[in-house]
Amino acid sequence: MSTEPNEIEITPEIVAEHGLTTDEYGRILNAMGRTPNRTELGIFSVMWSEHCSYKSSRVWLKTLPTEAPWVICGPGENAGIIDIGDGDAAIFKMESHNHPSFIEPYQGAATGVGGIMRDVFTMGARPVANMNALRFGSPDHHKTRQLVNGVVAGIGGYGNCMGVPTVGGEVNFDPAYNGNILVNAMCVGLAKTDRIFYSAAAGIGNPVVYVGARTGRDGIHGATLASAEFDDQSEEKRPTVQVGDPFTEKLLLEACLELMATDAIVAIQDMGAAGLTCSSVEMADKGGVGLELDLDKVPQRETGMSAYEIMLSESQERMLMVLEPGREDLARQIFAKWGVEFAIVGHLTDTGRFTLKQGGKVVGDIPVRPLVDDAPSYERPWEPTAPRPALAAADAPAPNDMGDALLQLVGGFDGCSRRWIWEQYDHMVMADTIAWPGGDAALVRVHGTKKALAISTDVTPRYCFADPVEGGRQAVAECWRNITAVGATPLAVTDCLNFGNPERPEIMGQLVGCIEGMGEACTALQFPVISGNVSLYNETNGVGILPTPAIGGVGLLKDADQRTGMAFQAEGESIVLLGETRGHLGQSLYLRDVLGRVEGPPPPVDLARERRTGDIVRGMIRSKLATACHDLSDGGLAVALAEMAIAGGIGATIDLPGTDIAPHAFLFGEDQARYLVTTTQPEVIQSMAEASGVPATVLGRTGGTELTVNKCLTISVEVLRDRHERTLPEHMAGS
Amino acid sequence: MKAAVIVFPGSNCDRDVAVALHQASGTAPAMIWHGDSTLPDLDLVVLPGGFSYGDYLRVGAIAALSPIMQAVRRHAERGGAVFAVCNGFQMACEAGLLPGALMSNAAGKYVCRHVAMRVENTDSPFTGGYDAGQRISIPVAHHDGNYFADDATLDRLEGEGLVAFRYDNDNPNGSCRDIAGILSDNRRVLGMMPHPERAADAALGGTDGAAMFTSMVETLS
Amino acid sequence: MQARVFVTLKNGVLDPQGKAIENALRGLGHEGVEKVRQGKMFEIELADTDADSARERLQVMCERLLANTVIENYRIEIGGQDAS
Amino acid sequence: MQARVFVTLKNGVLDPQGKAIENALRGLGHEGVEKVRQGKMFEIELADTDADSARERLQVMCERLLANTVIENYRIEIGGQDAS
Ligand SMILES: Nc1ncnc2c1ncn2[C@@H]1O[C@H](COP(=O)(O)OP(=O)(O)O)[C@@H](O)[C@H]1O
Ligand SMILES: [Mg+2]
Repeated sequence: MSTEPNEIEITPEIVAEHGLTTDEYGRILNAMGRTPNRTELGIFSVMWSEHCSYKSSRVWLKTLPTEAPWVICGPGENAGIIDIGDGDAAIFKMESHNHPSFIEPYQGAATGVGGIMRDVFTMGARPVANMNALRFGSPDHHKTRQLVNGVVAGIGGYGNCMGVPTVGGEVNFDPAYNGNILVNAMCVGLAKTDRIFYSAAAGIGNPVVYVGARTGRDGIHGATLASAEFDDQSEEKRPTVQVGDPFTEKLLLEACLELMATDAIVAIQDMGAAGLTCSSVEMADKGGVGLELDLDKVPQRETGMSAYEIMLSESQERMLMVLEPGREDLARQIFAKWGVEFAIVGHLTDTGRFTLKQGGKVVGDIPVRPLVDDAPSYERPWEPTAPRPALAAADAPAPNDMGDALLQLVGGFDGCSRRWIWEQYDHMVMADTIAWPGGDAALVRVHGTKKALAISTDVTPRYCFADPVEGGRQAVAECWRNITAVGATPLAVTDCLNFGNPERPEIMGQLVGCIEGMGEACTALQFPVISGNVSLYNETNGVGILPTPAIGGVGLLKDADQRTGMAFQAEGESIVLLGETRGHLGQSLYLRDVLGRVEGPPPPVDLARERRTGDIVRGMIRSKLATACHDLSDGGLAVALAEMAIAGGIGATIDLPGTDIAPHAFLFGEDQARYLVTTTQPEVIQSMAEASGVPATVLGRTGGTELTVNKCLTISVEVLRDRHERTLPEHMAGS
Repeated sequence: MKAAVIVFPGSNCDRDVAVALHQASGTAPAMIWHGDSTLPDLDLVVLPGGFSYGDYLRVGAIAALSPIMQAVRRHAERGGAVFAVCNGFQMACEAGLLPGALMSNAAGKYVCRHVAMRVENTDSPFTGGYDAGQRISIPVAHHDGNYFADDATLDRLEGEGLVAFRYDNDNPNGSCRDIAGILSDNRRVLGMMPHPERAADAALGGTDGAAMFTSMVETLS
Repeated sequence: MQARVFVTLKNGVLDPQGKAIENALRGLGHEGVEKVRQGKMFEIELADTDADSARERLQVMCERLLANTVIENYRIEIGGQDAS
Repeated sequence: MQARVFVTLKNGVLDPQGKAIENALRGLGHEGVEKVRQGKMFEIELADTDADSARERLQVMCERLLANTVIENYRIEIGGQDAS
């Protein structure tokens, strides 16, 4: 590659190899006013890739609500920022690393975690929590075990070494992901509101500084790979995958935070996808300035790298900064102390151009504005997803045995304990994790204060597939509910929108539908979207994944002592069901795992009801009326009861209320906006709920060593736990 | 108590252990950079957990060569106390402060969870706050906590009462004879895989590690 | 039959371990250390008695498990003899 | 000068990684795999031109850093030739 000259004839084949259409190439000619050279073409191709330009999704993303009084910075920067009081800010974002993780699960997942942490600390935050949302193919697909092993080890390998706890996440298994797994990583950091750093370059003549790992020939065209569909040959093509170096990133983090405590930085931006190109162009564009780079000064790992390779390399663990003039030495000393590479590689200009020099010659010269502003944006044709016919009650018969059905759900691959995964993550380092994985939302204290952040990631892809709009609503609502269930106030979300090929109208329809539903829910719940990421073309041989808009939510608990968990706390407490039960079985886990059918519409989400119910539950938790709380989701009431019993090591006996809902539908239906709480004051809970128009039903009491639903089932908590815990370890051990 | 925590590139439990010491003693320990080659006069040196030098090559191996480790060795030779947790334990073995080596976990995986342990020796500045045989629960978080030494060494450790903690039917890593922590001959150096600093605050899920910090404060001041 | 498999990172792939070792050796005063790359070695005992079939089987093991050929190369040595 | 250092676990020291690979290979259907031990290999480029002095220096590197002789053995190979 490096032997190829920069001045070449740009043939239609070369244009196509760069993933650009003829029309897009026309725009490039127009922007340049001449034929680009190879480096310039490469720069356009990555800047205009789906991954960097959001060309298929931009028009729709704009419809999402992004504001609330507590939002300091919404989408557009490296990560979103919210105000959490007392001069503290929470900074967070989620990102995908799907394709690399399929090709090299360990390194792909590891570098995904490294990348998202850089997005957060580039803004001045110390990362305090990581989350991971994973989707794998069918458990018995021949690749799944190795992928699960590699991805989990990679996420742990990077986060553990960085000393940032991985506090939660979610996992699904579905054949739709056989050829295209999803690895979405989220990072949450903390900063002071008056020490936040942005990426807009300023100050003509100011030095542009490169810090971190040296540039190698890693992952050239990673951004375009992330924007292309897989086929059987993709593995043959074997693009170079990056190897993560968490040790270097840890040093880079500490060095950056130390420099950020001074007044030396004007602007800073991490080098993620499309590395040096994307970071410099974005800094220049946001600041409305020109930028000149001397590529000879860029620290290089290998000899003979061409301008093209240097500009398109995706080597990890690197940052670009603009410094205040005269502060270079101070900065250099800090990076030297941490043993991190530091080089002045250019300066800001008033030309409005992005100029590259190598060996004393200009090897690239592009006007910045058109490179960004003329990026294509498509309103791709889309088709709404046809609604599913309702599932008649008779179509979802009762199981042969209610107890067996419950065991099947708590031991199924989507319902079983994820302990095998999260015990491979250091979820306690930094000594502020006060609610671990395994509960509804994780809780991480704001160091040295009584405050805690609540964090959850959620989406139910099978709902989104059956009805994207309802699925989009549900993903946001479930995330909001999980944060509420620990007592926290949900504040904002980040998202990671994973879909198939947007050039197919039915896939585009899924994207449009999910965004519509998400937007409605975010508005109704005052839960704005402040950052996110889109990953398209998740297809293999024309088969798309389930639409998977993962939602990562953050909430605040002002006094961590007011938190609650889902474990039953004591014997003899009343168990109260809050919210309305209708016994909706369409798209339920019961229908799929017990009856082996995927049918019907997903449960409808009533956002007003969701909000009303959540607000009242939060009040009950904070006033200590509720001693334990758990939201109802996959598997409905029965699974929620079982999880609370397993977590607490205490049984329960309940009666189903007299309704015309069939017992199995009452137990396994997945109606939304519901919670279970335990309490010693059921009357107070009931009257509070009734006053707000929220149905509250006392179901029974905690106690004993068995879970009994009168007339339906009795199972010992030990047996439930065993089934719940055994599935993943046994499967992964290969038995 | 004059205490210092050594910070290596890649340490990541340095703050956690400093917080626990601060809580127990009322004073914040000094944080000393690995590149220094001398130590002030100290009652206690802490080698914290983390991934010093990325744990590349072998856990703790490169850190054991840091300039500061010479000074730590001299401090230990003078009878100074050294508290070596997790990565610190790995370094202490690599540096020869403690016998044996830490190999990768038998299951080949990183493991982070609470483990049940037994206090085997209460006659040290670290363990005096426990009763002999007391069962405690403290988290581990490591990929290489599988303690190995030859039989002669193990027999000697056991014979001389230098095994400080043992996993209690709950060995998370395959370590020889369920060893979770050991003492040096003079019992002034403790190396252990579990993290007591993560078990010294009720909000973190338990306080079984707190007695170690109060014990250090009482005996070493 | 005794075989050895060597797995090394491809040229150009970042080797953080090798780099760290290189730095540590220089820190110990070994000035002349120009480059270190770390690889893995597997010593494998096979029931096979035929070298050719063993080599074939090892190749499959390398492709499927021992190496990820996206970033790694492998070399098979049978009974002290280099192969493939 | 090019040298290679092989570091293997001593006999009698349990090798969990080797064991795991052994099981995984059997899981993939490779019945004839009797035993797997995993070791490390370092490819080192030295400024030295004299093989003897290089070997001496490598020995020091092994003792001080590359191997932990409590659990590991090492073997040095210079320019393709076995040594020590
Ligand atoms: N990949 C993962 N990493 C860490 N924790 C996980 C992961 N997947 C699931 N968990 C944890 O397991 C618990 C159950 O997950 P899930 O069933 O998705 O919860 P919910 O239904 O409340 O959203 C949660 O605490 C979650 O954080
Ligand atoms: Mg939940």
